[in-house]
This record gives sequence, C-alpha cells and structure tokens, in this order.
Amino acid sequence: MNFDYFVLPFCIGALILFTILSTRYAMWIVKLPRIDKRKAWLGILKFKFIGSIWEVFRESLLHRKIFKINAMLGWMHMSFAFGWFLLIVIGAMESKFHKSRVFNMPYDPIFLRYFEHNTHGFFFAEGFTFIMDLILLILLTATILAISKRVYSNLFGLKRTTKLILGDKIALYSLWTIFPLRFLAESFTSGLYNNGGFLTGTFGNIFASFLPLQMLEYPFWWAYSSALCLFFIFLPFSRYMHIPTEIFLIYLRNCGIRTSKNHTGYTEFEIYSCSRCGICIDKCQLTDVMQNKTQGVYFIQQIRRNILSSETAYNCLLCGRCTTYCPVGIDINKVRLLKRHDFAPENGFNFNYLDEKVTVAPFEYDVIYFAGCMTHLTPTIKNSMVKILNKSGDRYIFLDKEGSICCGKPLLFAGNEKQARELKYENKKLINKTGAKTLVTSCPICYNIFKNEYNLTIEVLHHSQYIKRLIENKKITLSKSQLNVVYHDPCELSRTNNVYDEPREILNAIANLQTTNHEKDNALCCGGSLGNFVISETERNKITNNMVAKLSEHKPDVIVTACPLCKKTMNKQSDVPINDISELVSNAILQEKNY
Amino acid sequence: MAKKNVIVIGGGIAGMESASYLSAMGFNVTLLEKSNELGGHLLNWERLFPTMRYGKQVIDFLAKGIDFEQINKVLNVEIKSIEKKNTQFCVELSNGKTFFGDSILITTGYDLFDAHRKEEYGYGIYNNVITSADLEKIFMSGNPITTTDGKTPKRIGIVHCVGSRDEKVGHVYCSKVCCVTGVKQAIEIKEKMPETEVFNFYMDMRMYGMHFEALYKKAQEKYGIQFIRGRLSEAAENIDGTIVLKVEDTLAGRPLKMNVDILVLLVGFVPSKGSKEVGKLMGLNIGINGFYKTKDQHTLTNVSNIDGVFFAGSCTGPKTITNTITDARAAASSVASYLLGFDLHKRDIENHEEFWLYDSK
Amino acid sequence: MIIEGKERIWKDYQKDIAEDNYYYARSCIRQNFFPGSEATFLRILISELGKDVYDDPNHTTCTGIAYHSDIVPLETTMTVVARHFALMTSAGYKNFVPSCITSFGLYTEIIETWYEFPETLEKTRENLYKATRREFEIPDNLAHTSDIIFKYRNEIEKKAKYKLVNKKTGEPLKIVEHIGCHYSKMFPHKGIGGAEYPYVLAGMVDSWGGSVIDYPERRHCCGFGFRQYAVKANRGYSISCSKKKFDSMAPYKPDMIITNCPGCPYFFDRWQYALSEMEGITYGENGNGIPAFTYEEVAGLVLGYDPWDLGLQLHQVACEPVLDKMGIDYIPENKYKGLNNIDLGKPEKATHLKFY
Amino acid sequence: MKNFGYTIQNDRQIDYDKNDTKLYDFVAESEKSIRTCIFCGTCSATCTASKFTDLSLRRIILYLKRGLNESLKKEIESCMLCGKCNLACPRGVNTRNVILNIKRGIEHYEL
Repeated sequence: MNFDYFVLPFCIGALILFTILSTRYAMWIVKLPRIDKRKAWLGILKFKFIGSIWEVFRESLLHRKIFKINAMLGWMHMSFAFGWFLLIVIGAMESKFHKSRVFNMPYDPIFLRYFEHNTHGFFFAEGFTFIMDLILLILLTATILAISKRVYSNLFGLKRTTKLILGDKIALYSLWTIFPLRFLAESFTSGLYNNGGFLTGTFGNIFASFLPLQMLEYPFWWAYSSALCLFFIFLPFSRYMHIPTEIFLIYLRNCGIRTSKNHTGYTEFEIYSCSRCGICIDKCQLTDVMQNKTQGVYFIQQIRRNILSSETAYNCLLCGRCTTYCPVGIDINKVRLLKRHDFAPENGFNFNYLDEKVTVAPFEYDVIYFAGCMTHLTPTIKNSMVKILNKSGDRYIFLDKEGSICCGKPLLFAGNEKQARELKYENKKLINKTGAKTLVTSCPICYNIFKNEYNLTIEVLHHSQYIKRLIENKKITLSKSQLNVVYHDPCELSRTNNVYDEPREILNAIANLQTTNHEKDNALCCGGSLGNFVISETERNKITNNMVAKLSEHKPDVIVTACPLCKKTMNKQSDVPINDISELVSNAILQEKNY
Repeated sequence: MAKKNVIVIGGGIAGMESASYLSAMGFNVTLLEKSNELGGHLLNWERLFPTMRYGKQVIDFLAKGIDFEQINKVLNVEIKSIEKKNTQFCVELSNGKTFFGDSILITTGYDLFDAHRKEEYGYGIYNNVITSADLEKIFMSGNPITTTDGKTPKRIGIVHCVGSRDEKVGHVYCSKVCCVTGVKQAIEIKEKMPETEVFNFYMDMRMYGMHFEALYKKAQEKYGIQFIRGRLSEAAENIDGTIVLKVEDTLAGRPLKMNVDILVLLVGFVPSKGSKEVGKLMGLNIGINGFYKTKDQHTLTNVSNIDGVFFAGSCTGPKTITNTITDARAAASSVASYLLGFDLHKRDIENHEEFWLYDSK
Repeated sequence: MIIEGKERIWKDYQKDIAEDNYYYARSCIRQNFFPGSEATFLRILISELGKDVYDDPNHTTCTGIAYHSDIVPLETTMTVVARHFALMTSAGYKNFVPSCITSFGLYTEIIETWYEFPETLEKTRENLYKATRREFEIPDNLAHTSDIIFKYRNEIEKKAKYKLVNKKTGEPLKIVEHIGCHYSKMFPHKGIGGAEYPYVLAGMVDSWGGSVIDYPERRHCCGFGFRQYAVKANRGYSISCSKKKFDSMAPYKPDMIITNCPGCPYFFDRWQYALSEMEGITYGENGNGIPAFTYEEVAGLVLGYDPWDLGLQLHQVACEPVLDKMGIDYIPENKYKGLNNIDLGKPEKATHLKFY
Repeated sequence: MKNFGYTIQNDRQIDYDKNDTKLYDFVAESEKSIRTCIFCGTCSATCTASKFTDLSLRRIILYLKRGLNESLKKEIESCMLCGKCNLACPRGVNTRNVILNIKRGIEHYEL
C-alpha cells in the first residue's frame, strides 16, 4: 500500500470538509418544507438529476453564465473548475489503471507520482502523463489569472467586488498555492526519477540541474498536502462554500423547488451558493448613488453572519437585475422579500373600512379596467386608456374610477404579507362581482400581483397586452407616425413577467422603435420603485438621471414606457418627453373606423 | 467744469457703497455718519444668511471702496439743518461745520423694533427673554449662550414677526429679513450647542430669496430645528426662571404650551429716528409705514419728492444686505444722472397711491 | 424678573383719579357675594379718609350681565347707563365710581363709543329724554373703586394696624393679584399699569407690605364669565379655568389671592370647595385652601377692622390661617354671630377643605 | 366624590413638556427626511385611503412631532402603503418609510 505521513494532512482536511458539508446539508434538507422534500425525493425517481448533471456541467464546471458576462472571468472560472474536475477524474483513472485495483485509497491519485515512479511506456508516459501535465498547465494558467484578477480586476469586467474575510483569504491563498506546489512536487520527483510528462519532466530535468532535489522533494509533497488540507478546512467558512452547495441548489431547482415566502432549507442552499463574486454590485443601480453596502452579495453575507439590518433588507429597488445576472441563479429579490417579514411591523393595520366603503354594482362586463393608484397620478394614461376602451367596443367597467383599493403589492414590498392578503381579498371580491372575463391594468405592479398572487380565475392583462390584442382583432386601427422612440421596460412587467414583445410590436406598428443598450433583461430601473424604503429623494433622482441619460443617448423623440410610476419618475428628470404606450396608442387611433 | 458735490447722509452699507460709486463716477462725496464708525447695523451682526458669511467681510469689502476713493468721511456728527438754495443744498452739522452739495443722498437706514413694546412677550421684564440683536451680540462676543443664572439652555424658542405684521404695534408690514434670520440663528445655536432643542414660532415662513429655502430645509433636516406655525400670544416666567410660551399650534388646531430656557424675539425694522429727523428738516414725504416715500413703488425707487434729493437702502423700507447694496448702486446712478443734467428721474408714470392698500373699505 | 422693566410699563399706564366727591355705583352681585366689601369701602373712604361719597339708592343695574349674555341690546344699555349719569348729574357729582368691574368696563366702553361715534351719544340723549325726561353729563372722571383705594393706598398704610407680613417670620405674605378682565383688558390705558402687568392691586400689596407673585397663568380669566356660570352645564368651563390658575400658582405657595372684580373672589373661593369635593384636591398649606379676598377686605384687615365685620365668614375657604399669620386679633366664636349676637348657624362641613 | 352636575374639562392645550416625543425621535432617527415636512398636505390630498377614511399623513406627522401618539395610532391603521404620497411630497419625505417606522416604533414602545 502506498503510504507516507504527508498524506495525513490531505486526509484529515478532506474528512473535516466532508463532515461539515454533510452535517450542514442534512440540516438544510431537514429544514425544507414538507412539500419541497417531496419534490426533492420525487426528483430522484424522475431522474431530475440527469438534467441537473447537465446544468452542473454547464454552470458549475464550464461557467456559461460567467462567460456571458466576461470572457476572461469565464475562462478563469472554467479552467479552475473544469480543470480541477478533469484532474480528479483522469487522476483517478490513472491510479486505477496503474494498480489495476477497484478500490484505491482516496489520496492515491493525488500523490500518485510520489509513490509510483514506473510511469514509462506509451500508456502512461505519452497517455496519462501527457494529459495530466496538460491539465496541470491549464490549472497553473488559471492560478495566474486568478492572481492577476486581484490586481487588474477591470480586465475581468469587475468594477467592484467584495472584500475578503479571513476565511476567504486563507482559502484563497491556499488555493493559489495548491497547483504550483503540485507542479513543483511532481517536477522534483520527475527530475529525480527521470520520468514525467512534457511539463513536469522537462521542468524536473531543469530543476535537477541546479537544485538539490533529494532534499526538496519530500518537503514539497508535504507542502502540497498541507495546502490541500488548509483549503479543505477553510472552504466551508469561505466563499468557496458555493462550489459544493451550488450543485445541490441546481438539483433542488430542477426539482421545481423555488424560494418560498419563508426562510427554509432551500434559502440556506441559496445563500451558501453565493460566491460573493460581486457581479450583482456592478449590476445594481444603487451602487452609483450611495456607499451603503446593500447589494445582493452584502445582503446575503449579512444573512450568513446573522447580522442583517432592516436598512439592508429594505434598501433595494427590487428591480431584479441582480437576480437576472446572478451566476448561481439565486432569487435575490425573493430572499429579500422574505427577509423583510422579520422587520415588518405586525400590528397597526386595519382595513375594515374597505368592506363597508367600496362597492361595485354587479353587472355583466367583458373587461375590468383597473387603473391602479399610480395611474391616478398620471391622468393622461387613465384618459388614454378610457379612450382606447371606449373605442374597443368591449363592455368594460372602470373598477377604480372613484378611488381604489390598493392592489396589495406595496404592502408585500414592505413585508406585510398578512395585511396584503386582506387587500387582495377585498379586491378579489370586487373583481369576481363584476363577472368579467378579462382584467386589464395599467400598472405593472398591480399586474404582477393580480397575475401571480391573486389566483384569479379570469385572464389578467397589462394594457400593452390588451392593446396588442385589440390591434390583432382589428378592434382599433392605428396610424403610424414618424416618431423615433425608445422603449423602457418596466421591471415588474419585463424581468418579472417576461412581457417584452407586446409593447415592442405595438411600437413598431405606430412609430420607429429604436434599440438601446438597456433592453429587456438588461433594462434599467427608473428609480421610482416602491420596493425601496430607504433611499432618499436625491438618490432616487440620481438613479433616474443616470438611466434617462442612457436611454436618451441616441436622442429619441420620445421615451416610451408602460408603467405610470416609471413615467412619473422619469418625467421629473428627462428633457426628452416621456410617454406611456397607451398615450401613443390613443393618439394613433384613427378617427374613422372601417366596418 | 468744477466737480459737483454730493452729500451722503448715513454711513451704513448703503451710504458706503453709494459714496464709493459716486466718487468713482467723478463727484466730490462727503459721507456723514452719526457714530464713530462706518458700517451701521452690520457692525453688530456676526454672520449673514444664507451662506453664513461674516458680516465683517462685507464691511471690509465696502470699506475698500471708501478707502480707494479716499472719500471724505465725517463721523460723530448730527445734522442741525438743511437748506436748499436754488440747486444748492447747505447742510449744517452739529460740529459747527457746513457742507454744500449739489445733491443729497439719504441713507439713514432703519432702527430695530423696540421689543419692550410687545409687553406680553416680557422683554426687559423676564430675564431670559432676549432679542435677535442681543443674540448677535452674544455671537460677536464669542461667549457661550447661557440663561441669566449661567445654565446652558436645554431649549430655546425663537419668535418670528416681533414688531412686524402687527397692527397692535402699528407696523403692518413684513420686515423681510427676520424669517431667514430666525433660521440662521437657530442653526448657529445648534452648531454651538447641538444638544439644545430649538423651536421657531412663525406665522408664515417667507423664504423668498435665493437659497433661503435650502437653508430652511437644512435647518430642519441637518439640525433638527422644529418650526411651529403659530404666533406667540404671551410669554410668562415660571418659578424656575424658564419662560412658558402660549401659542396656538395652528396646524394641529390646538393651543400649545411650551417651556423654554431662553426666548429670542426676532425684532423687525422700523423707520430710523435719523430718517424721521432728516425727513422733518427737509420736508420729505413719509409713506404710510413711516419709511420715506419714493416717487414710485416700481420705477422711481430712489427718487424723493425734492429735486436733487435721493434715497438708498432701508430708509425706504426693509431690505436685505444684498438688496441694500444693489439699491445703493442704483441710487448712485440716479444721483449721477441728475447731476449730469439728464432728466431720467423726471419721466412720467401714472400715479398709483399706496393708500388704497390700507383702506379697509 | 426685572422689576425695573415692570416699573417702566407702569409709568406708561397712569390715569387721572379724582380727589374727592365721588358718585358711588354699587355692584349687583357684590352686594350678594361679599356685602361686607362695599360697606368697608364706604367706611374707609368716609370714616378713615373723610371723603365725600354719595351712595345713591336710585341707582340700578348697569345691565352688564344681560348685555354680555346678549339679552339686552347696546342701545338699551346705553340708555340705562345714561340714566346713571343723569342721576349723578342731578345729584351734583362729576366723578363716577362704580364698584363693579363689569360696570366699569361697560361705562368705559360706552363713553369711548360716544366719543368715537357722537351720533350714538345724541341718540342716547334722545332715548333717555323720551323715557325719563332726564338729561345727563358724561362724568369728568370715571374710576373704579379699586383705583380709589389704590390712590389712597399710602394713606391707608399710614393708618395701618397690621401689615401683609407673616408676623412670626417677618416675611412678606406671598399674594396673588388678580384683576377683573373688564378692568383693563379692553382698554389698557384705562387701568393702572395697563393690561399686561396691571398695578392697581400690586400697588396696594406693595404698599401694605406684601409681595406679589407673578405666575404663568396670571393673565388668565378666573372663569367667571356670565354665560359660563349662568348655565349649570357650562360651569365645567368656569371651574376648569380656575383650576388652571390654581395649578399654575400652587408652586409659589401663595398666602392669599387679592382681587378687584365681583366674580373672581367668589369663584376662586367657591371653586376651591367644589374642586375639593369633586376631585379631592386642595390648594394652599395643610388643606386650608388659598383665601381669595377683595381689595376692600384686605384694606379692612390692614386697618384692623374686625374680620367678621368685613364679612370674611362668607368665604368658604377659611380666612383664619391668614389672620393668624398676620397676627390679627379676632374672636373665633363670633364668626357665625350676626348683628346683635344672633347665631347664624354653621355651614355644612366640607369633606377635604379645612374648616374652622 | 360629589357630582355637582358639571365636570372639569380636560385642557385642550398641548402641553409640549408633558408630551412624549420618543416615537418621533425613533422615526426621525431612521428616516431623517421626516424632519423636513412643512405640513403642506399634499400627501393627504392624494392619499388612496383618505378617500374612505380620515387618514391624513400630514396630521399624523404633526401629532408625531407633538408627541400625541395616542391620536395618531388609530389613524395610521388604514394606510395601505400604496406610495402615492411618496411621489407627491414636494420635500422628498420618504413617506412610506416614515409610516413603516411609526408602526415599528409603536410596536417597539408598546404604545
């Protein structure tokens, strides 16, 4: 049996790592709600892990998402992850072939070169040795890239990233040393025994010419083993915890488990999957306007350390840009919302008055129009929609004409789940009473909650979707103008509900729609968000100013949006006129309708 | 042609700036001042709204003009008589000297309202009731602000419109500077004593000037100064020497009582004693509010009812430092135009009397 | 407190008060509340100071209560007042001295109105003539009776047997002065010392050795107000006003309250009883309450008159502790004996307020 | 205690010294912008809930500043946090955070 005392650090490290990880994961799985546990078990039966393996390969090894953000960064991640993966897999194969035994000691492939000097012959020298050296070379370049990333982070597309904590530093520095040490140890052994591949063999001979390899070989194998030990022990206490955790997260997600409204085991998997890469910092529009550390990564860090402040929980626009770009796919918005429950005031709400005061006469309608609170602050949208609805020929009721019950989303933003339920109940009662089949709303915030949380039996449309349908059904006819317009995607409509195309199709029909660099998933938040409770008016204005400047880059005639809040917010800061899509449509309606 | 002579009566900031400009335009200027120093009220004011500039810097700036132009300053004098013979004015002074001028510019300024007259506020009766001018004196002295028994005040109340907008003391006009002075002084108090609570009691906050509103907002946001809408109706002394204030919190619609350790009265502008005397000596028209009446409210703002006599500064009504300096330069150009024989000040404009404003019918 | 500051103001508010020959107008309610006071005024002026005072039996109400309760119109009131002046004129007097503050205020108001609007004077003359065939002159001098006592405060001090001083400690008594609202609040220049820092009572206290307390609610009304006390349900307003004043003066530990209005001493006195019964609170030392005196009563005490002749037994707040403090000689048993030693009967004992 | 047929009225006066401003201090600590309120009433006029109830944020902030916590407690209950006031406020007061923090303060001090 191959054994030397230097394998001990590695074995101890690996054992500790295994123990910690398995305990943690077990606890988190226990913490999963029953329904999620069921999904996870069923996932095994349904071979959900096959899809998961593909995704793990794609994301955890190849790091496709990071490649999308920056090629250098992706390359570094891929060479580290995939390289190390190959090193392990091929190393294990090599060791198997070498011994022709089914079970090897786990350290065997790691330290193979120290124990086995008989690696001559085609199979090993030209085969495994070559491949292993090649992988090592890749890993060495990855190490160099990783070190240079610390120095030239801009090259990797990272303007800002997180600060390292002690655990991170130890794990990082040990990671940096692992592959150089392996390289040196293997080279020294190769130099001594005159074997090794193109890398270790060559460098072994060079080192042999001027170094006392007899003395150096053994300590370097010790150092290599110790570096691995250090990395393993500190991994659970560092950002590198994301490496194993992400695999589980991917599986659970593939089983259909999602961030729920409470802090569950899944949330634990999510927050430990955060690598603190800092991509969310750059993508966050708050970063430019304030110093507060509130972005996704800091937020998750605070949860991990159990020091989450209400300020951090509430200082977020909930635009969802971080969620879109998160390489591990953490639903940061939802985690943020569930965490707000802990800080939301429990009492001091009383909506009993709604029951007595808000009534609607029951009548058969086709369409309910629900303008929403914000639309009442932008009466031109309201008037345009009324004009469109009148033209449509649909029998409609303007549900909140004389003031409305809030849809409840703002309360959800505040973390007041229970109270929002009361408003939902009241609104639902009104909606059902009308007997309509379609609910049209002008406000994406209302749209989001009506569609996703009301469990309505009727169809919910945003007015852009409704208008699109009216055009298709030829219920309205529009004229095309020569206006050059850009379209701003409202967060609640686009990223949250994937309504991207309808507004664009409408705009293509009535104006010249230009493209910008900030569209669809990459759309910016206007800054007026009801999700953020903390930022000041000045900071909001800065966000708006920044985004309006970006949208006006190509000097459009009009910036079009599909949200009253976006319109109102941008209007304050923009030199270019801001219009809601409904206003444009209302102006484009041809007066004469051909029957 | 011999240089023409201008006599400027009053060495406050209006007098100083107009004297400098008139001299620069080539006239012989004599500047008369009753005290022993130029600068007027500004000498007793430490810092100025809205930027917190030191008043002394403004005086120094104005004095540079006086020094550069080598203006003939006559200090410590009062006017005994002024006579007009043809186009010449003969000014006889209390020191026995006589000056002749081709034109007279009056810059006799204002007096501060005598707070004793608001008996119900207890100025001069209760120890811890002071005026804004007293507070400036404390600021100037560099001494800490204390109650009369030497304690650091925990709470200070500042009352706006003392002697202004008040028929009960016969001054129905707004003194223009008190609101923002109240904000300024509140900030200064907070800067010196961050633990002290400061409350301003106002009828309206008149933040009309550039940056005034910003100063007001800063006072609220940064310094936590509170503004209560309600005019002080009476102040009384408690057994421990603190002052109890009775106001209506007009926004809450309820009377409000509050104890303060020091009460500061923001005293307004009243026509100066000097203006009244000079006005009487020369027969100048006095407006309804007791300030000099200019020939027209909008257009002939520096022109008096006597040919050759002009006004500048707050002798025609309350003005800020900025307004006063601007007005002084405007007056200088009016005087110059007159002396050079132009008739610009004689242009006709339909008369709009101010009386109807004060007629209740 | 800067006393010079007050003196400055007092200097501004002086008034002419006639030397002698007064036409005396009694007060409707004072005769009932504290009848000893008016008698004492006449006794002091006639016997002590040797003045000529005419106490006219034909004199009626000035209608003040009805006028302030909106029952009698101003024109009627003017005519009634004109009748009083006519009585004075026909009696050959020119100096009108009302005992009631409201009357004083009303006379002042009406005379001022006549000056401002001469047509109302003409109309009044006409009305009075039509009604009574009388004619009248506006008084040369109108002064409240407290003005007269103020004027002669130093003469009274010269004849004083007692001072407003705690005999045991030698400390001046701490005295709350309270003027009737209608004395100078309507026409500050018609009151001695004006409205903010009235001096009429403070001057007496100063002269007679006491020390005046200036407490925060000094300016507040006693709560009397005709409409408040006339309707039972409204008396809550009245008692609340008095309570506010008591609460405010309490920290100063006053020995007595001196007043110059018909209603104030009465309500200060009775409300202390009512408050003690309703809420169990008493003011002053040892549950004694704070006695509220009229200025005539205080003057009488200073001059050494028998407290029971002054009518102090009509106060619900016991006067004995103050009499003891001043070292006044009195016979306690005589408190409830009327003229000719008839026993008047003792009032019911209060629950909290001390009773002697 | 005797009943004479009338009662002693409570003073309508706000006695500022007796009023407890801890709730205001609590809110102002975490949401400084509340200090800049000038009581213009824009928030109350635009309020969604004021259509149905007496809710007035202007009055709530005023009561808060005067320490009249009891009076505002009931009134603030009907707020739906819709945020219209936030958009309307000319002084940039972060009204929704003000409201949340008032509620938190009420819980914190068990008012």
